[in-house]
Amino acid sequence: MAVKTTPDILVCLCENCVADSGTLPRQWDQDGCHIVVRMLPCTGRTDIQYLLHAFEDGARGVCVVACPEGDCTLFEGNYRAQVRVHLAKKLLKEIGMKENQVAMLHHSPKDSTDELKEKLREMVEEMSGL
Amino acid sequence: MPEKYHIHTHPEAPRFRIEGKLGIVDWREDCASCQNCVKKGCVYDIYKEETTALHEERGYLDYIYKCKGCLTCVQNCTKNILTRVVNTEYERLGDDYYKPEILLTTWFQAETGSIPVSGCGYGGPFSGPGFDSMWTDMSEIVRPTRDGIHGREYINTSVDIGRKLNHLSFNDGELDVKSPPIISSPLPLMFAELPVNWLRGSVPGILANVAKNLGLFSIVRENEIGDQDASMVNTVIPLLNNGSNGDSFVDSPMVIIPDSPDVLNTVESLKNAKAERIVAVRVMASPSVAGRVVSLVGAGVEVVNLVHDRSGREDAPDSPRHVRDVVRDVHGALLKAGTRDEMTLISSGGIALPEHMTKAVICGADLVTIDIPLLLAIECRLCGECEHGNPCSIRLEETEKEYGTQRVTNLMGTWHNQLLEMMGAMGIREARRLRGETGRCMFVEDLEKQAFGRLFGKRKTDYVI
Amino acid sequence: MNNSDLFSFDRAEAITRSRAYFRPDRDDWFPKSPEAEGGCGVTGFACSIPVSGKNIYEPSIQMRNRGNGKGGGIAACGLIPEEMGVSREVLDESYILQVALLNPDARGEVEKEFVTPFFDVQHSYMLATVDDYRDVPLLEVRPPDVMRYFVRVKPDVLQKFSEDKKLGFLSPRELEDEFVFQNSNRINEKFYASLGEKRAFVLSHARNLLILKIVGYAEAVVQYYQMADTKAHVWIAHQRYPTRGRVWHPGGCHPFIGMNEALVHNGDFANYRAVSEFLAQRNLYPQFLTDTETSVMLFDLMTRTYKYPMECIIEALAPTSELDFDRLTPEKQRLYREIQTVHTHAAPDGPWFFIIARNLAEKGFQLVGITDTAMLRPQVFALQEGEVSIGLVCSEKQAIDATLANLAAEDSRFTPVADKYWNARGGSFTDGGAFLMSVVPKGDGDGYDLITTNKFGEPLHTAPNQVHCDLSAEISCSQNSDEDASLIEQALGNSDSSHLYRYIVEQIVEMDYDRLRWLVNEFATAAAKRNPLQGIEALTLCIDRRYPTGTKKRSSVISIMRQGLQLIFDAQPLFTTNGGGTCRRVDFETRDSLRGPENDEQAILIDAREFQPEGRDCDSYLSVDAYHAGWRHIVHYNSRGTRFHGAGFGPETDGLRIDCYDNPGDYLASGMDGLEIFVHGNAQDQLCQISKRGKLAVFGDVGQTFMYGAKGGDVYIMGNAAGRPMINAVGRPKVVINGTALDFLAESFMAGDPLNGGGFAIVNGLQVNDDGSVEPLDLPYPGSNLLSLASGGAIYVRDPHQTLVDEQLNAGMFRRLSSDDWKLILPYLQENERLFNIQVERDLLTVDGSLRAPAEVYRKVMPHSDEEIEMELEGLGE
Amino acid sequence: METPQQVLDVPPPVSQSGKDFADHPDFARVDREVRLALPRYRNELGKYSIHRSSACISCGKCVEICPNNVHRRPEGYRNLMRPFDYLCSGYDCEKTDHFCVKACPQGALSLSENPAFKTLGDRRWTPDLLASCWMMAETGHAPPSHLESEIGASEGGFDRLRIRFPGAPPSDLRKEDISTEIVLNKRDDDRPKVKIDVPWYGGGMSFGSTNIRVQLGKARAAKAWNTFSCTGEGGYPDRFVPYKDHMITQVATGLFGVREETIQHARIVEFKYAQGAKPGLGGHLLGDKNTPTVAAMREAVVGTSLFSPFPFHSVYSIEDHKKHLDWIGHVNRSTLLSTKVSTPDDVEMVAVGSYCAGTHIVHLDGCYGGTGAAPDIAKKNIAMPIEYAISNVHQFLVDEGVRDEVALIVSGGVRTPWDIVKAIALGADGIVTGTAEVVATSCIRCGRCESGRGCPRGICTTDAELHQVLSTDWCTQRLVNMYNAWREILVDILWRLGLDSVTALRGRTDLLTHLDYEGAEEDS
Repeated sequence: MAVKTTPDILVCLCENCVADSGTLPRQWDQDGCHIVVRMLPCTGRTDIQYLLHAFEDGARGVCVVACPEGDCTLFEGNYRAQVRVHLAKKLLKEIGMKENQVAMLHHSPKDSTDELKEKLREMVEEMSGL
Repeated sequence: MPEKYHIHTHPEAPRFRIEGKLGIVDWREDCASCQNCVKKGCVYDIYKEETTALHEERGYLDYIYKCKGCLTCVQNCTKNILTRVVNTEYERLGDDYYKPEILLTTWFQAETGSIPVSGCGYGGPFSGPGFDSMWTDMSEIVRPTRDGIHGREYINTSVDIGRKLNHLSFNDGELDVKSPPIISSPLPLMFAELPVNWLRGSVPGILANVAKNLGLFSIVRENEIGDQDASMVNTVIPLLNNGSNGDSFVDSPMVIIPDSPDVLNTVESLKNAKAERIVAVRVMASPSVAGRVVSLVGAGVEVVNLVHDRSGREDAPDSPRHVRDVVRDVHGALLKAGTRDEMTLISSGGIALPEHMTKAVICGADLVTIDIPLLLAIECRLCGECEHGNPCSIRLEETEKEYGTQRVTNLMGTWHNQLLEMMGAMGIREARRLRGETGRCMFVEDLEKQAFGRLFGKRKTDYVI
Repeated sequence: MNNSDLFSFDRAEAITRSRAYFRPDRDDWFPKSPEAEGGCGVTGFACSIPVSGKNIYEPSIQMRNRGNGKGGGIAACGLIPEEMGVSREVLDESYILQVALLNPDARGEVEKEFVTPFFDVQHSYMLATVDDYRDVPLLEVRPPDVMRYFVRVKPDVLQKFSEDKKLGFLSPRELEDEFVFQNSNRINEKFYASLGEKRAFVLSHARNLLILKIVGYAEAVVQYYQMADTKAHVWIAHQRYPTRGRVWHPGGCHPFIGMNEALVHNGDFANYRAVSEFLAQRNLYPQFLTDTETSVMLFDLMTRTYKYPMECIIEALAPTSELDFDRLTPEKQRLYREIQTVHTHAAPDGPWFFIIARNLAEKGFQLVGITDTAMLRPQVFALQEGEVSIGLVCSEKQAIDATLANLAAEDSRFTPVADKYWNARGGSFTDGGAFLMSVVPKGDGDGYDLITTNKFGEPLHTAPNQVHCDLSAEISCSQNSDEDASLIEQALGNSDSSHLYRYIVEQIVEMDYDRLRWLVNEFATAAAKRNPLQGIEALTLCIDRRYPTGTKKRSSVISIMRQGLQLIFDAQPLFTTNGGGTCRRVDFETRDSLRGPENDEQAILIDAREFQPEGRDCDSYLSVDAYHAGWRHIVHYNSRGTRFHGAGFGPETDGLRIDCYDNPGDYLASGMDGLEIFVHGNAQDQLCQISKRGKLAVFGDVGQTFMYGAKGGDVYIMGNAAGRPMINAVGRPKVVINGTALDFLAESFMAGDPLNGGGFAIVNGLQVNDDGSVEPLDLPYPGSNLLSLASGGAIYVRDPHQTLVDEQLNAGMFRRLSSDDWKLILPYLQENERLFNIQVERDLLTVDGSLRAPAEVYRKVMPHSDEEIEMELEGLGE
Repeated sequence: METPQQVLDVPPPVSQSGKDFADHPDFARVDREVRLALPRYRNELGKYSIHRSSACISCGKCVEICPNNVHRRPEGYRNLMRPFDYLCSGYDCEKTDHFCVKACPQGALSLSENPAFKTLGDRRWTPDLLASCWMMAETGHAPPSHLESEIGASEGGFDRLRIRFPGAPPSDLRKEDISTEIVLNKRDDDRPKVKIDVPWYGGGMSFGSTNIRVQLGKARAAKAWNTFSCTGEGGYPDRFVPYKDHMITQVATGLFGVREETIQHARIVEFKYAQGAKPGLGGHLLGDKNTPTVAAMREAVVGTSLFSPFPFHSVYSIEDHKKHLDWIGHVNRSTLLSTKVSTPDDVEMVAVGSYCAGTHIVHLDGCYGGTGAAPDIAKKNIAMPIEYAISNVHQFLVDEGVRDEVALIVSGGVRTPWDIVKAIALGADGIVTGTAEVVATSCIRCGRCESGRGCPRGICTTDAELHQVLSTDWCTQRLVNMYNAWREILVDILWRLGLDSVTALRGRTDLLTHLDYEGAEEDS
């Protein structure tokens, strides 16, 4: 059973996006929200139910970070993740929540991990506004 | 003579998810939801949790890294939508000495209390640096093996610590010489003092408790010894700071003082304070350590604690030697000085697995000290967060006492059994006879010279040890 | 420390310092030995009168298959001055320095550099040998010439030696001993160890003790160096089985010389390096690099340099451990704890068994046998006391009997059967696993007594005031011959073969040897013609059973009965001669003439003499052919260690009966499936392995790993079982052991539930004395491990005084005997009574005189069945 | 003197007795012929994966041009089957004219490395070696070139040895004349001169731990190739009787299932002193694995845990060992005696000691050999790797002058025909296959053989349900194919070395180089 702290923003990060040498903190606080990173073997593993469950637990935003298109180690993982994030956006709109509470980022393991942190920081800034 | 020493273990499940090595990823969209889905056929029933995890969202990924890697589901799925991945978290565990396999097997042993047994042969590299560059001997037809682990024959793993006489002397049948004070440990190992950043919460208490229960000794820095009750006193060995007179630890069985230029008179003053108390000198391993140890022992020091760094290396500018070479060097020098039998040599540092303990004793140490494996037993992941001052991801300091005690006891139980397995295989039934018995082990560089050197001439590069 | 021990402590330091120059200059102090060996055959005996070298000949031949002809050696102690060509005074006082010259011209250099400058040579000669070594059978390598010098150290040399080495503490004799020891070390260093090619080495340098060894069998030493007629009190011999190294010189062979003792050993050390390191710190460095050399160096260090009492030396070599340690007295525990702290790490680990011949100067001579704590090497001790006494130690019992038979032929004061045979229990609190046979000079100056003691000094005796029979004397016609004659008629008249036995039991106490021999002789000659099978059965009963024999030694009575049997056997017709009768005889010459039984022939008698111990020419090989030819009753006699009796017959051999006399060898009845086999005497090792069905009865003791991996079979043992009986037995074996076992009984027993078809063993813990009386042993089961790690079966131990303790168990538990248990084992105890006359009521159920209920006498030991232990053991994985 | 009546309930005999099999003569018949033995799973793991996107219009172009039969369209179907990408030779194909990805008009095909393939195997059995073994077992011929089938990644021993091929192979030597026979009885005693057609035989896998169908498959493959397989420690099931001329029976330290009857069946009796992977340690078969059939075989009682001790408790010296050999030689007068030992520090002494004791075959089992269950500490730390043991023992026997009187057979970490050549060149007469045979029947070395219900893939298990997945015929064919592939590769290597027989290769260390030693040109 994982550590039960309710994240405000949940980041589903594909393990293969992080360069081997890079280390990424697992949880930190920024702009008043508590951000938790959940490592996934591949973003193809994200299920719409998991994304929606995060909202049920009170998260204000979910971000999926996948490898750049065509560069997924499992060949089609990030493509499937895009389909699911798109579907999740549609569902959020139907129940009246803002579409951009679910976001998707692409990051290549070749770029440095700091860039990734920078992208995440921007995304959190944007999300914290909602 | 202690009665048959046996550590009773009892399974103790981990509190946090173990970083498994292999996981399964599937594209659920393409699933044809066959009636006899391969997930139902999993022999280890891994997917049973998947259905429940989907309903109550509780870290749904917990189950996927429990996969045993038998590939039956991946290869049988009619739509071929399952594939296997290696958990990169697993590969980032520990460091280059404490490899992920070491953490995983230590966690297994701390959980089950039984020695890890698995099928198929050894899959690792042919040889490796440090203790991986030596094999222990086995004996079959000529020397009998002792089958201690199944309890057929009693293999005694206790060792004596302190100064010993070169020989006894009798006067018409009566023993007329009194041998110096001796303390005996049931296993050739001691608990070393905890590295600083693990001195948090219940951790020191747990280790002291296990040492007391199992009759093992644990080294604790002088200023960290709080008020201990009577039962703790005879298993705690204070590590005195430089220049301390050790008066407040009069009835400890042994004390350790760091080496320093005038260490001899400190030893003398401590001995005068209490002759019954054994005084050990802690020496840092270095290229010239052998001479220093011989001179110390010549001057009457009873116990020498040879300290290496965490990955078992001496501190030397280039190509530092490993425990296996430093200990052999010190043991050989003392032999030639004729004083090896009269003192006790304790080697610290670089002992990550039970085989390292056995190999260090074969190389010449009487016993070893361990620290990191004990922390791994209470689920530490060597993630290094605490070393950078960040909060520990599994909150080690809040581990309950009974839980931690059982975990470490389980680990000591498996280390004892694996020591018995190795000694049994080489046909030795006394740990005291294992010390320095390099006749019962093989070093890779010797085997290479003897077998391949004869065929292929000289090596291009020396063997990496 | 008071000053006397200051004196002895410094004394040892001084001697060690004096050897400092032994330290090798090269930096690798522990070279790997070019040679290595497996186990071997060792034998030794100590006799109150000097006996000739021929007699060490016989046991060595018997154990030839324990060696491979690459190494053999003997040592003799307590010699005869005349045979050595010196006076009594010279023999007692001077050292016999023997140098083996691997190449002859080394002699000059050795003498010039190491003999003439230091020694007054009273007498010296080159040992006489046979002209051509090839005349000696099985000798392929020419033994080295041996120079023998009788020497004393020159006083001035001794004086200078004492000053240089600051050895003022030592008595003159100790000083001289030390000088001779160091001088021999220097000789070996110069002529053997250091230079590449080996030119000479010191064989021995003790007083009144010499060693000879060659590349060949031990008996070849006696023949080549013409020692057959040389007499000595103590002889030891060793057959070597080296498996490594091109052996062309006897340097690495046993025995090895310490200072005043010679040591042979069969076994191998697991910690040779640790022992060498212990010696290195005391300035002692092996030069021949074998386990035996380090053993004798350890022994000499502890006797001469440290002057330990014998008990402490044995404790240092074979430390007491486990339950035996707990049963010692508190002060002995303290003493042994001190000894173990200093010496355990250098105590030899592994299977080993030392036989040591020692010269104790004025206190006489001594033979010592020490076995390792795990009792992994076969060892048998034997003793014959009377007008002339002899103590023997050997790897196999058959070699002891061969020696006694040889001695008896030469001197009628010996009989072919010893009075007492026993095994030592290594590292035990009962006998300490060691026995010392000391040849002590009598008070009045001439002649010696033989005193046998165990590690703790407790003496060991055979039945007192009994006398041997002189088998070589003529049998005169006894006065009440007519009464005996009529008895013979009756015995042969009816079909009851126990008629003679009952008569003998009544009459024997008053009978003198003459009458007994006449009676047996007459009965045998009559039975041989009229009814040989019944005659054989009658005399066998007299051999198997124990009964009071008055002042006659039981061993002599047995020899007489055995001669009667021999008479019947020899009278039966060979295959090559015609003639009817119920028996046919076959021996080595006529073994090819074997054919099936015709008309009323029932039994085939196989005379095992000259048969090989194993292979095509083994008598048990012939018995398998006999079975396939149709014989259903096979008798083996005159067997001397030939092996595999009752084995190799294949499945379903019901109806076959085999009788084995004298010394059947190892692996008897292994794999039996339905046959019945009776051993009329003691049996050796590895009996009844993987037996499936059938019956075995042994009228004596059995050796190591009896019923190893047995699947079934009903087995009755009159005496004791040695180490590891019934280990790994499965299925449903049913065993009655009337004596006890050394240790590890029924380890890993997996024989299901005895109450429905499973297996069990009954241990009565009794001793049947020579006079037939049955008395309980002080401990029914002294071993530290009983039924350890078993998952099935049960052991019923007769333990009325509840001596068995929990520490002896490992995953086992005690249970009260239930009525079903008693119903199950009673029939076996009744069969046991029928076979051995150990009666259920009189001997088993009566305790201190009063009859008890079975549940108060027997205790049941069975595996711990509950899940907790199973789970813990399961955790250990396959 | 009748004995007391015993209450006996003998466990029921094994359902199909040897007699049943003898009655169906055809069942016992088996031949060397190579037939395609398709993998048992639907998705065999290959090095590369081919993806067909929805753009495919089933034109069938790829089906025509692919030589490896990756793309298939069964008769009467319009759509193509999912590509059998384990047969694809991957990027090597780019340079050729039959590269399906380029040829596809719609560009529907794409080629990539198979990510799951890299998670397979370990440093000793790399994914490529596993795939090569599967391909050999399937096709019966050398594995495709895109797989590295010669060396593993253990950075030592065999993996650093290379074979030194001469410039050009001799012109007159024909591959058909090359003999791969070896003689197992080199002593001049009166026992039969047993010969086997290939320089290897199957290792022992005990009844009670292994699927009877795998054991029968090994036995039948041994009969087909006139070599041997081994019963292992668990006793001699009646179903082996039809193959008794090709079954070595094992006498192990627990003496389980050893009966004079089974010893008399065998042409070779093997004394199992030790197993390379867990030298010096006994074994422990769990109570619940001791099923009625296993109990009947081991003559034990159902449900009891069975412990086999480590040493033969009756053998503590070489001359005890001699007695042990003489005993079996007495029970079976025509059998050969093999002594299986692991590789202690003084392995030469044990080998020559066994020779002196009368053994015909000295079988050394190295520490990196396979096992069904062994403590991890034993596999990695105890005893010497086989490569050192072979050269030491061979040289020592030559020095003692007895090398040509004893057959030196080695095992433990011999994975491919290349390893066999290296082992024989180092001085062995022949080898024993262990893990290779099990990998041929679809083992992936996941190491789960002994936990719970046994092998999840049905190989080392007696679980009623799990062991149904394999069939005896399939196992037989896989092994027959692998033996054929091995022999072809072996003959090819011998041909390139210019040697006319495998015995000529023995001891030819001059044909080997070691990359870490001077005089070895860098790896190509």
